[in-house]
Amino acid sequence: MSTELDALYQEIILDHYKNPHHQGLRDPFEAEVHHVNPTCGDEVTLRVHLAESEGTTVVEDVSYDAVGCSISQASASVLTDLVIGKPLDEALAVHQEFLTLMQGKGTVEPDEEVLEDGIAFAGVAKFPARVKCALLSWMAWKDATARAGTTAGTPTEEATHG
Amino acid sequence: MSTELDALYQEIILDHYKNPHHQGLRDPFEAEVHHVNPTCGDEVTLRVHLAESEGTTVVEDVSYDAVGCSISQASASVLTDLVIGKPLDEALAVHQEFLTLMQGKGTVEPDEEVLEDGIAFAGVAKFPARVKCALLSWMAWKDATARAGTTAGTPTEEATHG
Amino acid sequence: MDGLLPELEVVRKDFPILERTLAGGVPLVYLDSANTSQKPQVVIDTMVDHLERHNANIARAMHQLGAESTEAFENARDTVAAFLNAPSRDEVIFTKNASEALNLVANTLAWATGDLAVGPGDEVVITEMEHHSNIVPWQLLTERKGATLRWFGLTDDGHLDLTNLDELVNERTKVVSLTWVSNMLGTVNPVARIAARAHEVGAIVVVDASQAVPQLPVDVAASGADLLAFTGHKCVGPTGIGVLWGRREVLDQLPPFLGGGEMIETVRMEGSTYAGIPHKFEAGTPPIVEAVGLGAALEYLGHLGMDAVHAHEQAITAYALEGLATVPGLTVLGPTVAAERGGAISFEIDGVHPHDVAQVLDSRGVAVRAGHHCAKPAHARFGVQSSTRMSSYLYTTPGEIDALVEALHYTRSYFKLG
Amino acid sequence: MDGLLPELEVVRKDFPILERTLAGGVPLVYLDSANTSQKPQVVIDTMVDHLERHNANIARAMHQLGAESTEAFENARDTVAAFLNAPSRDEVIFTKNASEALNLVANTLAWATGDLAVGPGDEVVITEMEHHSNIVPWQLLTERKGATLRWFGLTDDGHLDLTNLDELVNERTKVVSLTWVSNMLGTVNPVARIAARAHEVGAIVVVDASQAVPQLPVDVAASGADLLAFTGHKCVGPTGIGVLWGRREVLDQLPPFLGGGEMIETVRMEGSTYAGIPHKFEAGTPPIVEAVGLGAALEYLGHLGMDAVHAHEQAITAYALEGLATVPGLTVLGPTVAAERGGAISFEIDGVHPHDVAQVLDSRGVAVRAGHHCAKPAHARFGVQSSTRMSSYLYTTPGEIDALVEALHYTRSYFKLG
Ligand SMILES: Cc1ncc(COP(=O)(O)O)c(C=O)c1O
Ligand SMILES: Cc1ncc(COP(=O)(O)O)c(C=O)c1O
Repeated sequence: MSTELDALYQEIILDHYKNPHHQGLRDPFEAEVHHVNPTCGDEVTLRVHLAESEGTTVVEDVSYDAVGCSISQASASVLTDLVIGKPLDEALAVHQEFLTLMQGKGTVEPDEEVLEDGIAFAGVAKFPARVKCALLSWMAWKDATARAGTTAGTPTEEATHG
Repeated sequence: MSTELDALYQEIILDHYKNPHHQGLRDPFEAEVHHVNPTCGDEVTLRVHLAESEGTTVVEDVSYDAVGCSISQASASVLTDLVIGKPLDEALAVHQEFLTLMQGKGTVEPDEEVLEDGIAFAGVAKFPARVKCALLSWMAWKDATARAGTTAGTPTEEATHG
Repeated sequence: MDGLLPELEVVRKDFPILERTLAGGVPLVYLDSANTSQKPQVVIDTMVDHLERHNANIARAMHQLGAESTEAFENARDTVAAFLNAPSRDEVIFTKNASEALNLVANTLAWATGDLAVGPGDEVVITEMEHHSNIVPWQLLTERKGATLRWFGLTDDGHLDLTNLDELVNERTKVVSLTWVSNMLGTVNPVARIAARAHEVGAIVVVDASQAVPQLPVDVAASGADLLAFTGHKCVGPTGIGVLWGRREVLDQLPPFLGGGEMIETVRMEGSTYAGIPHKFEAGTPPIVEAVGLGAALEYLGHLGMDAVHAHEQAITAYALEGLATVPGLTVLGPTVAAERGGAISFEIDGVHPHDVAQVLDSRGVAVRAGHHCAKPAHARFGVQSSTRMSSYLYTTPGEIDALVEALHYTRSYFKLG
Repeated sequence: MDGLLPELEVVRKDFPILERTLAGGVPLVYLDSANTSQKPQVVIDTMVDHLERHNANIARAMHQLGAESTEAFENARDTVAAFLNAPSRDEVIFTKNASEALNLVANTLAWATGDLAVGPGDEVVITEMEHHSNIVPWQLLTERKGATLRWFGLTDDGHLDLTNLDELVNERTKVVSLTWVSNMLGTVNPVARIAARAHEVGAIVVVDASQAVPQLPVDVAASGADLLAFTGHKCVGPTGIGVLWGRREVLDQLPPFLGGGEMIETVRMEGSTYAGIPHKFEAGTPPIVEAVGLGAALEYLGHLGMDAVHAHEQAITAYALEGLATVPGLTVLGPTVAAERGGAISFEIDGVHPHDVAQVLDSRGVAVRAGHHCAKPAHARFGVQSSTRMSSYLYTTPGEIDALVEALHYTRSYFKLG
């Protein structure tokens, strides 16, 4: 049974959980969202700061404040590692790749080139109840990014949305 | 199977069904009620006329207008035969006896002295779905009598009640 | 006979109750399927397996049993969505029966704001052939909100009278709610045509598909309905489960119905926010094993093929209409052409009250319904207080129809009608 | 150990699922019974027998199957009435779950007239330890009617803070609704005392007995409740069935809830009249086989004896509290004395999130719940966002508690907490 468990709680995940990257809420930001997992109550407040650089939109910063389990916390940390500094297009592609991995019920082979530490979540995909934990901050980021796109340049306080 | 059926459809019942006694709505009356069997839609409108005679209340008249199956129609006819002209106390005792018979699931031996033609309904008690048919007018009479008691002397139009 | 389900005798073996004998050793001839259908073994076994091996609460339970139970429940939602050709599984809401589904709509409309709000001057349109479950909710809504209830009348041959369609459905109309197939008259209504008019004036269309889903291939996307209700127990599923399907845009606009566990996003004493569809409308522990049973039921129907089920129903109905025509004094209420109708056939016999008909039939094992079939206004329209109704389903044989017809002849002789 | 059910091993054999093994061949240790209970064979068999032999719609069906089905359904109502010591069987209303029962009350109060009407200036009082299903309906009612929602706070040891009872429940109070046994803190509330105060000021008392009925002998007549709700699946019955009991005088005053078949007296297009209780509140085809299953479940509990079930729960709870106290960094939320509480025990472990606790436990076959248990405000009161909850029932053994405690020690070591 411990092998099953170890597949879920990869060392990488526990490391991110204990030492989360890019934690805390920072200025400036164009959009802030608050997402909740209604099943268990895990919550994340997440801000996105986009910038224009040489004609492309770049994810300048993603900052967050989250309460939740190891999986949801580590996933937020990995998310920020993967998207901060990337052109928005590329970041969205990474998002799609992570989504595909999580919804694959354990049948999708993760691409380390794209997902880096994110590949540690491959084991999570086998635990349907935990997929929501892993996706919480990713969904929040997607939502915030969409809102930032429409309100670019004007920091906003957004209503709760799940 | 026909014996079962014949136990239900006693000759007496079919006779009353074809030639119902005391049918029609008559004046005077102190109370009129309208009862419905919500399951099948059978309906009866029933009037009661009570009179005081030598210190006792007497059931002077019971008149009715009913739509329904053979059992419910015959039962209204038998009811009127049994209660019209009786002192109210006695009529209520007959009512109780009929009720006991119908709710006895076929285990109660009917008393011909008291129930007369009503004993033909003994077979109905074995058909739970038909007990309601047999009781429709009896319940209406009880209700009307109670109302007539409280409003004695003042004919009323009562609200629908089931 | 053309059109019958292939291997009908094998199909019948799937339904354990059809082997029953009744009082006096008489075999069961079940012709009350519009009231509730019988259940195939696979539905019962699926429920038993769930209760014996996978039982747990859903969503909230994270352990293995919880994951299994959740998966079984959510798979049932997928099955329903696929069966109805729903654009999204999230549009499938589990209720306890069709009545709750219809009330959910009427009840949430009472609290809706914006476009969907119903108030004085607004009109809701139903029809005179509705089941009480598609009448009373709208009476309550319109009475409570000061709106007006209007309805389509019926023609003598049991169709909707659409001559005043354009007047009846007008700019004041907020909702048009109608049955797809009548449970009393059998009539199949032109839902798409009426929906087109309703959409022209901006009304939403609610379809009671309680009798349609068991009998017809139903495609919600093509139907014209904005919301559609049906009930599990009439389509070989268990009691305790019904479905409301609705277009996402409409469901999103409706306020919550029942409040409680599972329908929330977050709860504070000072106020709460709600989950998205379908959970917004599924407060509390849902009918889990019932949804799982419904999933198995719809898979069973899908396996037979709804076209085949429909063809069977049509063949049996045509045969029954012929047989009934041989009974002196018998009048069918509703269309007398099988192609215009579903499998519920209500009729009267001169000189015998429907209860008495049903009673004699029952003594011969033939189970039919007598009464108003929860359609009092439709009975009133035809000047009758009640009727006898036979209703067939995919397991009905021509031999059973023969038994019915014979029993009806016997009934007349029993009551000495010659 | 004193107080355990006699022949516990024999009782366990009644529950087929307890034989299950999970991933890796690990046996199931089911400690999530406050979420949903497991079902004894007799409940499953009774449902199967009904579906395979007696299935028919009720009341309206007059044939033999209809009579059998109706009798089974109405017998279940008698069983519930007897189990609750209800003054009348008519006071027992079948719903789909406890959530629907509670919403039925809040929802019909929204349309009540006369004494029961709720409007601006009126107050509804609940508590901070309610399940969301006893919070959200009252939020919706008070928001919609412009009334005010108030609530009892909690003491640090997880009891209701009754110091302001007389101020909180006052002449403006129309309804007091509270849980008998908390599903999160386990606390058993002094229902009778609060009800006495509520009745002093003319308020009606609604009791959420979802966790009480499975565990305690419940006597509605003596409880002080005017209305009381519980849910079938938590007391060894199936999903899809719940009960609202209410005093006749109160139920008679409430307007109808859902409209449709069975709840009517007569229906005309222009307006309808309604049946008396219980039918007035049971629109549509009820959860028939589920009610029959619930009847079998309550008979099973009655056979064991609710005093014995309660004694078992107390013994196991006391043993569990002892065991949990051996786990370093573990804090129990709610009373730590078995006599003051029911069998649901929520706790935190320093340094491990409840999801992660539950996950490790699950890998060892121990099924518990992690999250807010549909009691977010109670969690917020104790400054936590979620917790782990173990909940025992009549089939729980001391050995299973040992397995839990051992698995908790293992969890700490797995997450390297020494
Ligand atoms: C105290 C309490 N109230 C209400 C409920 C709701 O019950 P159901 O989900 O069956 O409606 C529950 C269980 O979920 C509960 O524990
Ligand atoms: C046309 C129609 N609508 C609605 C219903 C109500 O279904 P249920 O009783 O399952 O809610 C029925 C069946 O009773 C029906 O035939």
